[in-house]
Amino acid sequence: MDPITLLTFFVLSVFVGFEVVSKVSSTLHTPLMSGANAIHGIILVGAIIVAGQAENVGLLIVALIAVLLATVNLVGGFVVTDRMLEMFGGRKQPAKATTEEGAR
Amino acid sequence: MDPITLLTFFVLSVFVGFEVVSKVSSTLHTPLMSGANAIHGIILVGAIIVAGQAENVGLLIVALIAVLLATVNLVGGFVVTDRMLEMFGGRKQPAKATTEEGAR
Amino acid sequence: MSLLSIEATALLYLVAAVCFILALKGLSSPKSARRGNLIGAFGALVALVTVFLSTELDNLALIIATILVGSAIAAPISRRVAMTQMPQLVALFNGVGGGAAALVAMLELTHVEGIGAVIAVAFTVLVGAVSFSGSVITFAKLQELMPTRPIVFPGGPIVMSLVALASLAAAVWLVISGDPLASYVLLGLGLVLGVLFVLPVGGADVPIVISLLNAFTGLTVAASGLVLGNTLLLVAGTLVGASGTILTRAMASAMGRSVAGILFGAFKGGSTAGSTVASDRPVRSSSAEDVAILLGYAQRVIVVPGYGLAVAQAQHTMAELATTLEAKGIEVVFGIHPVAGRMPGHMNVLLAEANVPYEVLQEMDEVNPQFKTADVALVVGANDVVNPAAKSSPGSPIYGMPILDVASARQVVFLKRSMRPGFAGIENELLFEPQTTLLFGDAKESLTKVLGAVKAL
Amino acid sequence: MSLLSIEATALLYLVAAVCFILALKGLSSPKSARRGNLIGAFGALVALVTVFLSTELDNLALIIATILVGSAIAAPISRRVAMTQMPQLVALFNGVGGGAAALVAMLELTHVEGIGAVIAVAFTVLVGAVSFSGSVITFAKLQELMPTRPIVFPGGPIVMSLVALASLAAAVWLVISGDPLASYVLLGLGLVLGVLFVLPVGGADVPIVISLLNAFTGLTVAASGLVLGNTLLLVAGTLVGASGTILTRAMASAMGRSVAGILFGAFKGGSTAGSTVASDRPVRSSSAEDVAILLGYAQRVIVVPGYGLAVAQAQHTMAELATTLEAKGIEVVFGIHPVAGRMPGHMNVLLAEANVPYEVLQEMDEVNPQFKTADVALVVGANDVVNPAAKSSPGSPIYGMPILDVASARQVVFLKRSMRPGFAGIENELLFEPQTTLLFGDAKESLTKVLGAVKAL
Ligand SMILES: NC(=O)c1ccc[n+]([C@@H]2O[C@H](COP(=O)([O-])OP(=O)(O)OC[C@H]3O[C@@H](n4cnc5c(N)ncnc54)[C@H](OP(=O)(O)O)[C@@H]3O)[C@@H](O)[C@H]2O)c1
Ligand SMILES: NC(=O)c1ccc[n+]([C@@H]2O[C@H](COP(=O)([O-])OP(=O)(O)OC[C@H]3O[C@@H](n4cnc5c(N)ncnc54)[C@H](OP(=O)(O)O)[C@@H]3O)[C@@H](O)[C@H]2O)c1
Repeated sequence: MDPITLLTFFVLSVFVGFEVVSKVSSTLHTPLMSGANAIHGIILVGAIIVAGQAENVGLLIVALIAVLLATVNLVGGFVVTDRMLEMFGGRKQPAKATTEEGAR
Repeated sequence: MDPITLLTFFVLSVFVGFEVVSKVSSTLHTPLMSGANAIHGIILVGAIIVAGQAENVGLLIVALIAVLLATVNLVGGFVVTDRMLEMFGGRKQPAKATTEEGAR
Repeated sequence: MSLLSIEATALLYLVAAVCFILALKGLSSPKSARRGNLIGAFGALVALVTVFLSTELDNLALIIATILVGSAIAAPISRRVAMTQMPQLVALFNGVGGGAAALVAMLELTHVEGIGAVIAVAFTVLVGAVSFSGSVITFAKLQELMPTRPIVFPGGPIVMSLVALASLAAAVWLVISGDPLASYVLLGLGLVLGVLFVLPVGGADVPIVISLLNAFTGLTVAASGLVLGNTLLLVAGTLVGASGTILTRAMASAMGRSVAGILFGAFKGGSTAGSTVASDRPVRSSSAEDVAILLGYAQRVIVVPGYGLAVAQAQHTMAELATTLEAKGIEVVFGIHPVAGRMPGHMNVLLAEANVPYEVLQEMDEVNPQFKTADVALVVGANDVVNPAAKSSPGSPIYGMPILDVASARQVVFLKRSMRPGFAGIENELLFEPQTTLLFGDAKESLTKVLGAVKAL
Repeated sequence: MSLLSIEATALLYLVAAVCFILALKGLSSPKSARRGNLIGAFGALVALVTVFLSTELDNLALIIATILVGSAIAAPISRRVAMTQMPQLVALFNGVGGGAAALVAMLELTHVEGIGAVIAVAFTVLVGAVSFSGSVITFAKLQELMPTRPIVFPGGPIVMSLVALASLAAAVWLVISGDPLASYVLLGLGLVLGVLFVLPVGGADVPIVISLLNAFTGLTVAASGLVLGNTLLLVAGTLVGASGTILTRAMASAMGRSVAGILFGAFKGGSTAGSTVASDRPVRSSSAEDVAILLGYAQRVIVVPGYGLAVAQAQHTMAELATTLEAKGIEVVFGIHPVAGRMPGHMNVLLAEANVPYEVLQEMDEVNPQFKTADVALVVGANDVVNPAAKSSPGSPIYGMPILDVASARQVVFLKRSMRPGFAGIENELLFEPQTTLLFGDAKESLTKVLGAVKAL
C-alpha cells in the first residue's frame, strides 16, 4: 500500500480516536483504559503472521513468544474489562438493581 | 485505488463527521450548516479536472457550468459563513465587547 | 502542468482534508467557529492550487476565467445579502454544489470503468439533481417567490412514488448500459423529484430540509470522489454527509420534530404548517398608545422576539425602541429562544445586525428566572416559543419543548397581526389570560407606532 | 490456508476496525460500556479468524497451541484477580502487548523494504521495549513487590539522558544498516529506558503512567501495521494511541496534575509523592470504643472512603460495619469522590465487590449537600479528597479540585495510621478542627475494632 494511503488512514484514525474519547467522565477512566489496552492486543494478528513465516527454529521461538504475549494482552484485556464493567454496570441503574434485589 | 481502501476512507470519515458534530449547541446550527455547505464546494476540484479533459465544445461548456456552480458554492459558502460568524463572534465575549465599546 | 509528483499531490490533498476536519471541529464550538471557517477556506485554497499544479489540464484559461466569474458573482452577493436572507442563500449555494456534482459525474461517465464507479455516477446524478432542484424550491419559498405554506396537490404522493420509481429504473438502465442518454433522463427525473420532495414542506421546516439537502450534496461529492478516484473529494464529501446527517437530526430535535415527520407530514395530513384558522375567542386588544404607556412606566422590560420580527424585518425598529426605553432609565433585555425565528440562532444574528449590544441578548436559561421580576414581557412576532401548552398539554405538538416563561411577567404584550396560531398551529392560551394585551398589526408598523408614542410620553 | 480473497480479507479487517471504533465509543458512556467491550472482543475474533483463513501459515499447530496456552493463562487470572489488583493487571497486559509488538517488528526487520518501514521497525522496537519494562515496573510497584514511593538516585537524570541518547543512536544505526544486531541493542536499551522512566514516579501517579504506556503500545501496534502493511493494525493501534493520549490528559487533569509534571516531577524535586513528614501539631485522638459510641448513637452517617481503604483492603469490614449500623436503624451512605483511591472509579469497584448496595454509593454532587444534616462523617483512609485547602488556599497543589464537604458534618472521624499527609503531601487543617476525632491504626484493624465495639453496644 502506498505511504500516503497509510498516512491518510493514520490521520483519520487519530481524529476518530481523539473525538470518541474526549469528554469521558472520570468514573470510566479505568475501564476505558483497560478496554483500549485490550484493543491493542490485536498485535496478535501480526504475531501470528510472523510466526507463520518463521524460517528457522530460533525465529519461530521468538515469534511464538510474541504470540503468547499478544494472546495474554488480548484475552486478558477483554476479560478484565468485562469484569470491571460488570461491577460498574449495576451502579448506573440503581432503580432496577433495587427492584431485582427486592424480588429475591 | 482499490475499492476497500476507498471504503475504509469512507467509513473513517463517517465516524469523524459524526463525532465532530455531535452535541453542538442549537445556536451554532446555522453557521455549522453553512460551513459544511462551503466544504462540499470542493467539488470544484472535480469540475476543474473534467473541464481540463473535455474532448469537445459541448462537454467543455457543461464542464465550465459545473466549474461556475462549484465556484459559487465554494466561495459564497465560505464568505457567507464568515459573515454570519462575525456577528456571532462578539456575542460570546460580552465582557470584552463592553470594554471596547466603553473605550470608544 | 504536472509540477507535483503523485505523492506530493496526495499529501497536499490530505492536508486539505485535515483542514476541513479542523474546520468542522472549529465550527461546532462558538469560540473557534470563525477560525474554523477560515481554516476550511485555507484547505480549499490548498486543494485548488494542488489541482492546478498536479493535473495536465486543457482549456486552462477558460477554466480560470470561469472561476473568476464565479467568484465575482458569489463574493459580492454573499457580502451584501441581508442577514434575514442568509438561509435562502445557503440553500442556493448548496443547490449549485449538488448541480455541479451531478454534472461532473455525467461527464465522467464515459471515462469510468467497473460497475462500482457507474453506480456512483448514477447516485451522484440522481441525488445531485434532487439537491439542486430541491434547494432552488427552498430558496424560492424562503425568498417568498412562492408561497411558504406546504403545497399539496391531490394525488401528490402517487406522482411522487411514480417519479421515484422511474428514477430508480433510469438509474438501473444507466448502470447496465452505461448509455449517456440514461444519465440525461436520470438528471431530468432527479430534478422533478427534488421539486416534488420539497413542495409539501412548510416554511418553518425549510431549514431542516436545507440541512438534509446539504448532507445529500456532501454524499454526492463523496461519490464523485469515488468516480474520479480522488481521496479529498471522498473524505470531504463524506464528512459533510455524516455531519450534515447528525446536524439535521439535531436541528429537528431542537424544535421537537422528527425528520420523517417533516418530509412526509404534509402528505400524511398531520401537516407541518399546523392549522392556520384564526381563533374567535375574545381577547383584550389595545392601541399603540396604551402599549407605550405600559412600557414607559415599567422598570424592567423583557423583549421576546420571534419569527414575526424576522418576517416583518422589524429588528431595527425594535432596537431603536429598546434604546429609547433605556434612555428613560428602563431596563430592557432580550430573551432569545434557541429556535425562535426561521433558523437556529436567527434572533442572535438579526439583533446583532441591528446593533443590539451583546449583553442585553440573553439565552433562555439566563432570562427565564427574570420574568418574575419583569413588569412587561413584550412578545414581538413570537408564539410557539412562549406557548404554555409546551408545559401543560401532553397531547400538543410542541409538548416538551422548553419555552420562555413570559407567563410569570406582570404584564404580557403580544404584537401580532391576527389571531392565527404560530408555526405549530396550536392555540396559545396565554393570549386569553387576564394579564395579556394584544396589539394587532405588522410587527414593524406596530413597533413604529409604539416608538412614536413612547417618544411622545 | 488462503480461503479468502484479498478483497474479502481487507473487508473483514475493516469490519474488525469498525468494531474497535464502536468499542471505544461504547466504553466512553456508562450505559453502553459493557456492550462496547463485547463488540471489541467480537472484532478481535473476526480479525483472528480472518488471519487464519487468509494467510499461508506454517507452524499452524504450534501457533494455535500457543494461543490456547496464552488464553489458558490470561483468562483465569483475569477472572479471579481481586478488584484491588486490577490496575497492576492492566499494566501487565499492556506491557506484554508492547513486548509482542517489539518482537514482531524485530522479526519483520529482514523482510521489510524501504527506509520508512525500517524507521517504523526501529520505533516499534524501542517504544515497545519501553512500554514492556515500564509496565513491569508499574506492576511491581502496585503489587508492592517494590516500594511505591518515587525512586530517585543521584545522577538519575544524567543516566536517563545518556540511555535515551544511546537508544537514539542505536535507532539511527538500525535505520542505516538494517543490521539485526542493532535491533537487539535497541531492544535492550529500550528495556533499560522503560525502567528508568517509571522508577521516579510515585505510587498514586502510576495509573496515569499506565495510561501513557497504553497509548505508547497503541502507537507501536500502529507502526507494526505500517511494517506489515496491515490496515487493521494501523487503524486499531492509532485509535488506541490517540484515545490513550486524550485519556492520559483527562486522567491527569481530573486529579489536578500535569503529565509532564508527573513524569519529570521526581527529577525536578517537586516530587509527586509530596511530603511524607508527619505533623506534630496536637489533635484529638480517641479509641475504637469512643468511635463506636459516636456511630451507634448517630442518625445519619456518611462514609468517605479513600486510598487507605484500598491499601488496607478494608472494604469488606467497612461493608459489614455499614450493615450493622443500618440494622440499628442508622442511615449510612457512602460519598464517593471521583479520584479517591488508586485509580479513577476505584471506590465504586471496591465497594461493589464488597456487595455494598448501589443505592448507598453516592457521587460527589449528590452527597455534598447531605453533609450538613449528617451526624458523623467517617473518613476511612481518605485525605486529599476532603482537604479544605482545595477551596481555601490558592497556593496548594490541590487548589481547585472539587472536594467532599465533610467539614459541615457535626462530627468528623478520621481513620488513618499516622499524622502523615495524603498523596498531595499537604497538611489537612480539618484534622485540627474541634469537631474532628482521629482513630489511629490500619484501616482494616481499626474498622474491625469499631465493628466489635458497635456490636457490643
Ligand atoms: N428557529 C428555527 O430554526 C426554526 C426552524 C423551523 C421551525 N421552527 C419553529 O418555528 C417556531 C418559532 O417560534 P416563534 O415563536 O418564533 O414563531 P411562531 O410560533 O411561528 O409564531 C410567529 C408569530 O408571529 C406572528 N407574525 C407573523 N408575521 C408577522 C408580522 N409580519 N408582524 C407581526 N407578527 C407576525 C404570527 O402571528 P400572526 O400570523 O397572527 O401575525 C405568529 O403568531 C417554533 O415552533 C419552532 O419550532 C424554528
Ligand atoms: N483515583 C485516582 O485515579 C488517582 C490516581 C492517582 C492519584 N490520585 C490522587 O490520590 C489522592 C486520593 O485521595 P485520597 O483522599 O483517596 O487519598 P490520600 O489523600 O492519598 O490519603 C490517603 C490517606 O489514607 C491513609 N492511609 C494509607 N494507608 C492506610 C491504611 N492502611 N489504613 C488506614 N489509613 C491509611 C493515609 O494516612 P496515613 O499514612 O497516616 O495512614 C492518607 O492520609 C488524590 O490526591 C488524587 O488526586 C488519585
